[in-house]
Amino acid sequence: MNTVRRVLLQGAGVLAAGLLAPIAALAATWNKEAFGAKSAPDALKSIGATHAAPSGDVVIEAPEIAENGAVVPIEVTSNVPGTRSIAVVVEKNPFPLAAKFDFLEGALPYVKVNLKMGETSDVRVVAEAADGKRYTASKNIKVTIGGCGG
Amino acid sequence: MPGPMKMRASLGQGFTEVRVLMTHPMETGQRKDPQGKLVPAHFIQNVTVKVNGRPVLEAQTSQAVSRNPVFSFRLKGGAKGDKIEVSWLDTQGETNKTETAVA
Amino acid sequence: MRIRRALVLSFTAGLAACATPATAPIGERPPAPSPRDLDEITAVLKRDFHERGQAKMDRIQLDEVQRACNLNADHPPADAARALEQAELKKIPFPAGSLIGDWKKGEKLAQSGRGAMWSDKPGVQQGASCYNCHQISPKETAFGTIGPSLAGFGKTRGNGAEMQRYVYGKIYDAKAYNLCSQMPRLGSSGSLNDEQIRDLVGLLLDPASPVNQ
Amino acid sequence: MRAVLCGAALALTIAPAMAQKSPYADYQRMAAENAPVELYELAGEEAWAKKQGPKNVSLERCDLGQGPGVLKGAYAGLPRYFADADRVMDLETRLLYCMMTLQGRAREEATKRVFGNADHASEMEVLSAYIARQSNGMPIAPGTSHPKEKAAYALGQKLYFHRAGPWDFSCASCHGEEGKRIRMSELPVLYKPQYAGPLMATWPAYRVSTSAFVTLQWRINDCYRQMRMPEPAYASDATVALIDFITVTAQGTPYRGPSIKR
Repeated sequence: MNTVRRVLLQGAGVLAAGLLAPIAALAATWNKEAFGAKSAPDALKSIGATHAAPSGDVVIEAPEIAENGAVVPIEVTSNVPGTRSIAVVVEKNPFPLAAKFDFLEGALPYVKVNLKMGETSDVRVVAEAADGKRYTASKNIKVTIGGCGG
Repeated sequence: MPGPMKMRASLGQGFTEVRVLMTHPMETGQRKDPQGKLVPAHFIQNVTVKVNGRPVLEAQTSQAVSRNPVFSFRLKGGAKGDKIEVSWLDTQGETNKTETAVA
Repeated sequence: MRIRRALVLSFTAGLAACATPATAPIGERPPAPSPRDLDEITAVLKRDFHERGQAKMDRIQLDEVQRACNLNADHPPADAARALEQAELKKIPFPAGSLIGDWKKGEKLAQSGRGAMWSDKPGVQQGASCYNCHQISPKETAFGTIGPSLAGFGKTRGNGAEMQRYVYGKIYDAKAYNLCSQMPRLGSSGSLNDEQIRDLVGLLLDPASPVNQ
Repeated sequence: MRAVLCGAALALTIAPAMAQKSPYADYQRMAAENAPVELYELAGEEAWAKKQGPKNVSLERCDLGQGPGVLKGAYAGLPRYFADADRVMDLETRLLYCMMTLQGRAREEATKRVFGNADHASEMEVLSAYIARQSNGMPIAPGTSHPKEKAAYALGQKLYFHRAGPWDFSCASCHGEEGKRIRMSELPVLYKPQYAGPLMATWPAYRVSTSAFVTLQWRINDCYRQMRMPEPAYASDATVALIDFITVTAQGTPYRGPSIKR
């Protein structure tokens, strides 16, 4: 257990230093390239979603306007048959890929999560079908400044 | 030591709804503390959901997930008493998990 | 002194005329407090509040303007209000020459909601809180609506010496122009200095400021 | 196409003052559904049962107005007059009283850290979360008949409209007129039931902008900070009176907290 922990810590240290080193095999996968991408096109490319087809089967429920960017609730449902994964990309965030969910046998392609948004942005969701095809939808969410600023 | 987690799993129409709360700072690495020093990045990277010991959902997450993450998932079918386990792993190698039975 | 007596008298007369209860029913504004009510409230504040950081206990003492506005629910008799406004106006130290400062610095001040709180460092964390209540530059869409829109202010009103003086004075002491205005007296309260107020004048009046684009 | 969309978006940004329904309604509903308040409720449950203080007892015998240890509906019935203390008390003031009497703790120790932060919520905050939850669904019904309850309401109302301090602010300077905003935040007119009701139905709350759980005593304290006033003492008659005034204005509204705030 201690060894695992130490290896993971080293992995995190390397990650923080910005070097490319594979995280120990014992750790769960975390797509460093995709999560490290600094633009939406790069992030989409690294998850193979550059040519994702717009689809009404990818349903995003989120507020049009958020009172605070620190917590923006987003609910995603994929009606794409055989959805294997759902990725959520906040296009204007410094690191646009926010999360990726892989659904194994037994889970429905649905997730609800709170995200941080640095500014008003399109939020893009990419669903991956069983055959590897990608489908996408996006929604613009406005982030506002409130309060006295004290 | 990681802060507490809280989970609820309840039967819906043909699915099981799982809602899980995690105590975690989810630091982006871009925030400054009151002294003006950058707070290093520290966030959950992996979340795994298991039903009766079998993984059904694996999530990779970034610093864009809000502090004290709240996730809702839906599992196919399900029955009262099914054992749901959710665990996480963060950038510092810290982990935590919680278990509940479907109610 | 005479002003104060006049205000008190006008209130007392009002009280005798309608004998209003001290507490308003739910959902209604209460009647203006009596001088005794004001003393009672100040005594409560003295007992229950304490100084912290730059927020000292002298801040709970009411000046003539605050007394007049409190005693008359922000609608003092016109004559008394005018006299107090004149007295405030006399206290504004208008500088000579152009009052148009650096609008870019003005914009920063207008954006900042800091200053004068117990949590602020005196003299360091100063802001003017303008956007909290006013629309100003069209680039800033997150603006408040307690005060009127100031968009295009210089373009529509001109920026001659008279207008510069008015804007400077209004920021320095809003109560010199409208006794019970909700706008703080940013100069007389010591929250902003001369240079900062000029920068704000620049923000509103400089033709190059985004406000006037 | 894009220009049309942008125009519509802009209209939405400017419209809130006039809109019937708040543009933030969807945000507030979804954020409330997805709020991490249960984490604080869990911690509060532990704090309620934790033996501490010179007498080494828990708060489980604390009488919040419905009898010793009764939590159901207790929060919805506060503030109210307590004969044992001969005072009107809100939840936090009453908890402090129980800490001092039941547990034998000194006021100074019990109030040393009443307002926590994102990393570490305070004992008062987690207790408030836990106790408030047990009034969820019940109508807000503070005490209004005892002379001291009437006096608290009257004092709160006077304080609400009292202008003072270097910036000449009263609570009503910002919360006095309908349809106004500070930046993009809509300002509830808290002396009117239609605004006080929905607001008081959701305190205490997880505050998104600071990722911290906050209470009504904190809210009043922070308003006075931003009004540029000196600091009100925690659980003082002044803060209790303001909480009482707004809660009485909100009476009858079903309580649906603890919830979430901007």
